[in-house]
Amino acid sequence: MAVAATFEIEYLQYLGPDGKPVGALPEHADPARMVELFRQMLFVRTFDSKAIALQRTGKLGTYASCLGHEATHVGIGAAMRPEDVFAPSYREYGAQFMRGVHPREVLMYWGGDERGNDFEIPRHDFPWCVPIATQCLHAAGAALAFKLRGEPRVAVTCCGDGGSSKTDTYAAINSAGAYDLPFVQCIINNGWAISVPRKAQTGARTLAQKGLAGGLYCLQVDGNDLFAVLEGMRRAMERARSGQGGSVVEFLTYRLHDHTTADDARRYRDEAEVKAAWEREPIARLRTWLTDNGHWDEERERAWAEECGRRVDAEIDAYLGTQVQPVEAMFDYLYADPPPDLLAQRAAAIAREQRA
Amino acid sequence: MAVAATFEIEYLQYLGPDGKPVGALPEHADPARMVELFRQMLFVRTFDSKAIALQRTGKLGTYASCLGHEATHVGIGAAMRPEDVFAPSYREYGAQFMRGVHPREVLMYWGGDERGNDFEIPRHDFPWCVPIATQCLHAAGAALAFKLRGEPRVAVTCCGDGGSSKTDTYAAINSAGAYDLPFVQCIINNGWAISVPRKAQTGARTLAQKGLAGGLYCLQVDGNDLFAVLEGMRRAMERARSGQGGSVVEFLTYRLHDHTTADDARRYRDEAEVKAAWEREPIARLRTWLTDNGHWDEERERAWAEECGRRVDAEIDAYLGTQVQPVEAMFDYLYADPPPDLLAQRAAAIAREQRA
Amino acid sequence: MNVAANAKTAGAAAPAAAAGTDAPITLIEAITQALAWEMRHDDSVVVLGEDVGVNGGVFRATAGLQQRFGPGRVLDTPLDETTIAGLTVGMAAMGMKPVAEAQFDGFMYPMVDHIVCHAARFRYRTRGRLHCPMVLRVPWGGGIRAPEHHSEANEAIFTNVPGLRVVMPSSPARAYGLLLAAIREPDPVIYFEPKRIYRQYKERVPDDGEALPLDVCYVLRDGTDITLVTWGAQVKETLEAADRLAEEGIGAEVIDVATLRPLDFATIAESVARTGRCVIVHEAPKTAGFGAEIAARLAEECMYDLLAPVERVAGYDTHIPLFRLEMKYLPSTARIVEAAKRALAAG
Amino acid sequence: MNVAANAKTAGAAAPAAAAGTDAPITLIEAITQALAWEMRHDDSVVVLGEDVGVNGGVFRATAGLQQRFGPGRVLDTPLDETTIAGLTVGMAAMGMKPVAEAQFDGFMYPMVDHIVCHAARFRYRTRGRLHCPMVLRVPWGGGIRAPEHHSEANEAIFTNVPGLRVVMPSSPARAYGLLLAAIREPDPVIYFEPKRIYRQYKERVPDDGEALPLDVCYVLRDGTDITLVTWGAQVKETLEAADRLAEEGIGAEVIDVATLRPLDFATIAESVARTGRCVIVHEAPKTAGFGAEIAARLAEECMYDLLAPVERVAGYDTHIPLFRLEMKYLPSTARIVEAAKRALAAG
Ligand SMILES: Cc1ncc(C[n+]2csc(CCOP(=O)(O)OP(=O)(O)O)c2C)c(N)n1
Ligand SMILES: Cc1ncc(C[n+]2csc(CCOP(=O)(O)OP(=O)(O)O)c2C)c(N)n1
Ligand SMILES: [Mg+2]
Ligand SMILES: [Mg+2]
Repeated sequence: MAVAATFEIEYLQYLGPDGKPVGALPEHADPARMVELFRQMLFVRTFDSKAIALQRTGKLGTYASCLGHEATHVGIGAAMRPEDVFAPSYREYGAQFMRGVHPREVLMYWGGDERGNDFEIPRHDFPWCVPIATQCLHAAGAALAFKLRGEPRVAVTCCGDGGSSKTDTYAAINSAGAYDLPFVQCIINNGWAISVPRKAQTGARTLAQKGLAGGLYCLQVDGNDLFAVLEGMRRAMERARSGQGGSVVEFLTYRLHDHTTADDARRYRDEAEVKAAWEREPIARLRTWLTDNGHWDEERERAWAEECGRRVDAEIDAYLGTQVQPVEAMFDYLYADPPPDLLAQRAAAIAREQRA
Repeated sequence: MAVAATFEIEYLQYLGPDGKPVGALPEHADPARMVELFRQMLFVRTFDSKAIALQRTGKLGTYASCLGHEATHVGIGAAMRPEDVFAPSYREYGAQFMRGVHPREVLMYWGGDERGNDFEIPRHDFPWCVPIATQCLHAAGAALAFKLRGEPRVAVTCCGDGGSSKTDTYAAINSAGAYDLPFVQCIINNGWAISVPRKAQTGARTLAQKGLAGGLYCLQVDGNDLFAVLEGMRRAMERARSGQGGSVVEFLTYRLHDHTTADDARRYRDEAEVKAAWEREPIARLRTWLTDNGHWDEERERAWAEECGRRVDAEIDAYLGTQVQPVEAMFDYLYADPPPDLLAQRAAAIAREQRA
Repeated sequence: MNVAANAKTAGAAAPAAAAGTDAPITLIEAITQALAWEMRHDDSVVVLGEDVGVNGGVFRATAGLQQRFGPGRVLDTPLDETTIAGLTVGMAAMGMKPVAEAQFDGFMYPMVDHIVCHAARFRYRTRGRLHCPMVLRVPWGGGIRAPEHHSEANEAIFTNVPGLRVVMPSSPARAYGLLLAAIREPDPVIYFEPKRIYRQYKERVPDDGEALPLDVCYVLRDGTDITLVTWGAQVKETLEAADRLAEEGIGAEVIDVATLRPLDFATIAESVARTGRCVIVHEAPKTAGFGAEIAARLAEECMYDLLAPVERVAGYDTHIPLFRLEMKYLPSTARIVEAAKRALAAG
Repeated sequence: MNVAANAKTAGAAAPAAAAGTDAPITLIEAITQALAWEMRHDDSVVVLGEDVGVNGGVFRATAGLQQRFGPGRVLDTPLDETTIAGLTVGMAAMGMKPVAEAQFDGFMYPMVDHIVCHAARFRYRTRGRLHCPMVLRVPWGGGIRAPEHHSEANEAIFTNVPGLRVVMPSSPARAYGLLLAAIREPDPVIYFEPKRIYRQYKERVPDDGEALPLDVCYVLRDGTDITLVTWGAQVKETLEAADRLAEEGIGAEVIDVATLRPLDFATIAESVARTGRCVIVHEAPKTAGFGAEIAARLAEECMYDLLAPVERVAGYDTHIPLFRLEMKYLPSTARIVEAAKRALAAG
């Protein structure tokens, strides 16, 4: 039998669900850094639960929780440099906070205010992207721009297990391979795309193998194990930065919350599955390892939890304190050079406001 | 190192470019059938050269030649049953003739007349499809219909190496895997997509591996070796018919002609490459094998060539003899139940014709 | 994925009509009722889309249908709108009657290619050999405080496309009757659902399988002073405007276009011939919105009837903003009344 | 694929202008000339599309550009229009000025999603933080005896979309000046190229880098009896109609809209105020084509000036047929003359 091609996709896991190493930890694992990132994960979880509470009390619109994704999101953000570009979907707050996005910006966006997308930092990252996986192609385009201009920057993008079915994801992967781009496609497989389970999305055994269709480097990692996330991202980023081309990294995690606050997962999802997933969740896991190794304790956790609460509350206050944009805001950012008819509509809208 | 998944893609070749077997022939190889299909390949080539000549003399519009693809096209058609459905792109005349499409219908289509798509046989096949690879998804939809209705039919579709980059191809592959459909995606890799060479389309080592993104069975075959084409299609069709799901088969062949008669490949393609490709072309190869084994000779070839000429000429005459459709034809097939405004436009157009 | 091997069996095994209660229902319930009726009576009808299965659709339009008709009649799709559109075209060409759902208006753009290039052309291209009896259901329009891309009035993308029918009901009864008609129609239909009024009010909609004609405008209120023409969710504000005008003794005729393509212009023309004044109201941006076509027909065919310039009250020529500002974008009752008064004052 | 590591170097290494001959050129040569000018003067301009590289585009619009500016400035793409659109948006957001090509009008539908959802919204969505300075060039329209999907007049898909500019030149000089303007424009521009008149005639187009304004209609011929408004390839038939009318002593003013969005309605209104009669001519299907917007504006803003009903001479409301019949689909000079005479006879 003649063979045209063979492929092997590696799976990375360092810390088991019980927080015990399953083998040697990656070379680069540095306890101080792990503590810092663990604190970040706790911060994200605090933010998330407060955002959900805000929505429940009518002070926020529909909100997409990131509960359970903290290791994946924070690990992705941690792997990037400021000058790289991030093209998120709509839940990767952990990664965005690492890049400088303010929690109040997240709240403004879900609070129905475009100014949430006007990140103070980083100015060049892509905004949240609602049309699933379209951002993946924008990231590929950004990577192409970096390559053409000879800039040592990497474009990183995320989509979900559902998003891996989207044709845009394939297009991004394929063009990254065709042009050999500094591009990292993260596929965050949290088991569900609203009500559709992972297995209904595709016949592919792994989502990592989507990358084979474009000839990219493919890797599957335990997305609830921060060590694995960091190592997977390190490999992908190094490949990209050193001109070895693009990667697809699949992160196995779980959506512990409803899809968004507008969803009720009990309609389609077994509670037992959710319960089992809590046994694998990333924060307890890392806490166990840190504690077992003397890098963390209850006291520090209590103090940091309080600090997180204070910081998030301050961000919430900032959000709640923003004034609604004036009516002309919907005209002012459409064109650099607005046409006269639009200016006339703008004037009429302002006049109408003043009359009202 | 933990491994998430491994894949191996087989390559099939039975007859070398010199017409000598490279090993054992497939079990099912039947000389009488090979002769019949060889005659079909010769017929297709006769048709093709006469169609090009027609275009050159202004009696046909732009025409897409199938020169060099005869083994792939005829082999695909030979593998199908009448009740299966074929969704071609725009060059697979060999497959279509096997299914009953009349050469005059091909000519009418490229001659600017929609009636070319009104195949007398087979009534249910998809028409030619100009927007690249969109037909692949229609075939997947047809396969889904077959599965839902419990019909033992297979949907077969073709796209080119260029078409394998198209997001629709990925969508077809992915949905075939997700629903486990009786679906065969043929990727006819003829080296070029107009001026863009295969290697510029994707970083993937093979095009067959596009199927891994959907979890399909993947196979690469020598598309200039009729034995390999038949064996590859047999496997894919049997899998589909027996409920084992979809396949992607990549056929390695070569576009010996310009992309279409509107193209001039000398602008972008090395003549040496074309010359080398002629050494691998499918007809001489099969002729050598048939002749070496006493199934074919010059006398039979001469007689059949004459017969092909006669038959194609008759089809050309039929094509040239068709009247242009009346002006109302552009209104009559738009809706089953045309709205009054459209009927008014129709009447006006007829009146205008009568005045002119 | 677990789709039934034989849809016929699955259909036949489904329980009989749960209907017949005759209680008033909302627009979205009328859609569910129409889908269920037609699925019961035509085995070739299949529903597909994202989350339409066990979840019953994010708006609950397909609630209970998979439970009732089985996974071979109600299919969740992979998350890709190109896929949904392309599969739908292929299924329809093979004689099924797929009813596909775009989860939201803002996600239908990847479907444009298959709809315009294929659904709208199969009959034309093959001289009637194949055709494409499909429906695409699209929750449409703004005003529900949803995230970005969940609030778009993008019907103008399709109104210039030959071979399509474009429908938009604005009441429970019309939703039911027009959806039945759309599914039975042998050519492709884009069926926009004004999501803002999905649950606005209830009315009794007999589950009798009676379709409504797909090519007429509905006169919702008679009037002799001015004609207000609208469709979709703006029917609400337009009727309110008519109420306000009535308070001032002005009789406004209100027309719900309902089917945009093909347009029943005769009904509009007949009204304007009587009133001499016309305000067109729509949610989409004004410029080159479908209101332009109606105004153009008036300019061509009713010029001598017009006593005043035609008015269009529409979305501004900018994107509908996120929800903090969206109600300032949508045409308000006050804007319609203003325009009507301008028209009444003119000429 | 072999793209240069550094586009700046590739650009700088390119030979200086090959222009300056001042010989008359065709519309498509003017496009090449504009691309070359802007690539010479702005390193961030990059051309991408199918077959735009060594092949110079199937229409030769990019002929010689890759040879001149290198593969880092002129990129062949994989065969996927979604890819082209999405990459273009991403590159533009990162500060490049990509000029993408859709090989034919009929292949641009998969680009609609990225254009409508992203290109047209980056500025709006991010309050100006990011924007999308891209151009999409689209060989447009029928009449070249091409295969299916190579002959479509689909501009109406974009004319209702806020945030876009939609341009269509109809002469070599306007092609040059408007393409330069489009590339320099900080917001996305859809640049339709009427392929039927790519090589219709030549005129001198100084290669001086002078852009034309992106928001004006051009009065191609003065006249006081009737206003003929058109764009794209139909400018040819419309001017011919004006000639025929002139033979009968009728002075037809001919306006080339040139930029459809934003529309310079003032120029049209001013003309109609003088002539009182207007015929709108376009190749796209009549119903809900962009002509409707112009007629609607006339009905709203010029009613008192109109002496006759507005006329639209357009493609029929069916698909443009394959080439044996296509010339019977396209509006002919005779049909324009007829409509003009109807308008002149009325009122
Ligand atoms: C193009 C498009 N189609 C549909 C939707 C509606 N939608 C929002 S999120 C979602 C599921 C996404 O699932 P997945 O990609 O797995 O990401 P997750 O939400 O699980 O992180 C869907 C269908 C959308 N936003 N965009
Ligand atoms: C969507 C779309 N984009 C572009 C084209 C123009 N086009 C026609 S054939 C072709 C190349 C196709 O190459 P390939 O898929 O390899 O098939 P081949 O012609 O070599 O058989 C292109 C770009 C098209 N027909 N459809
Ligand atoms: Mg998910
Ligand atoms: Mg090819």
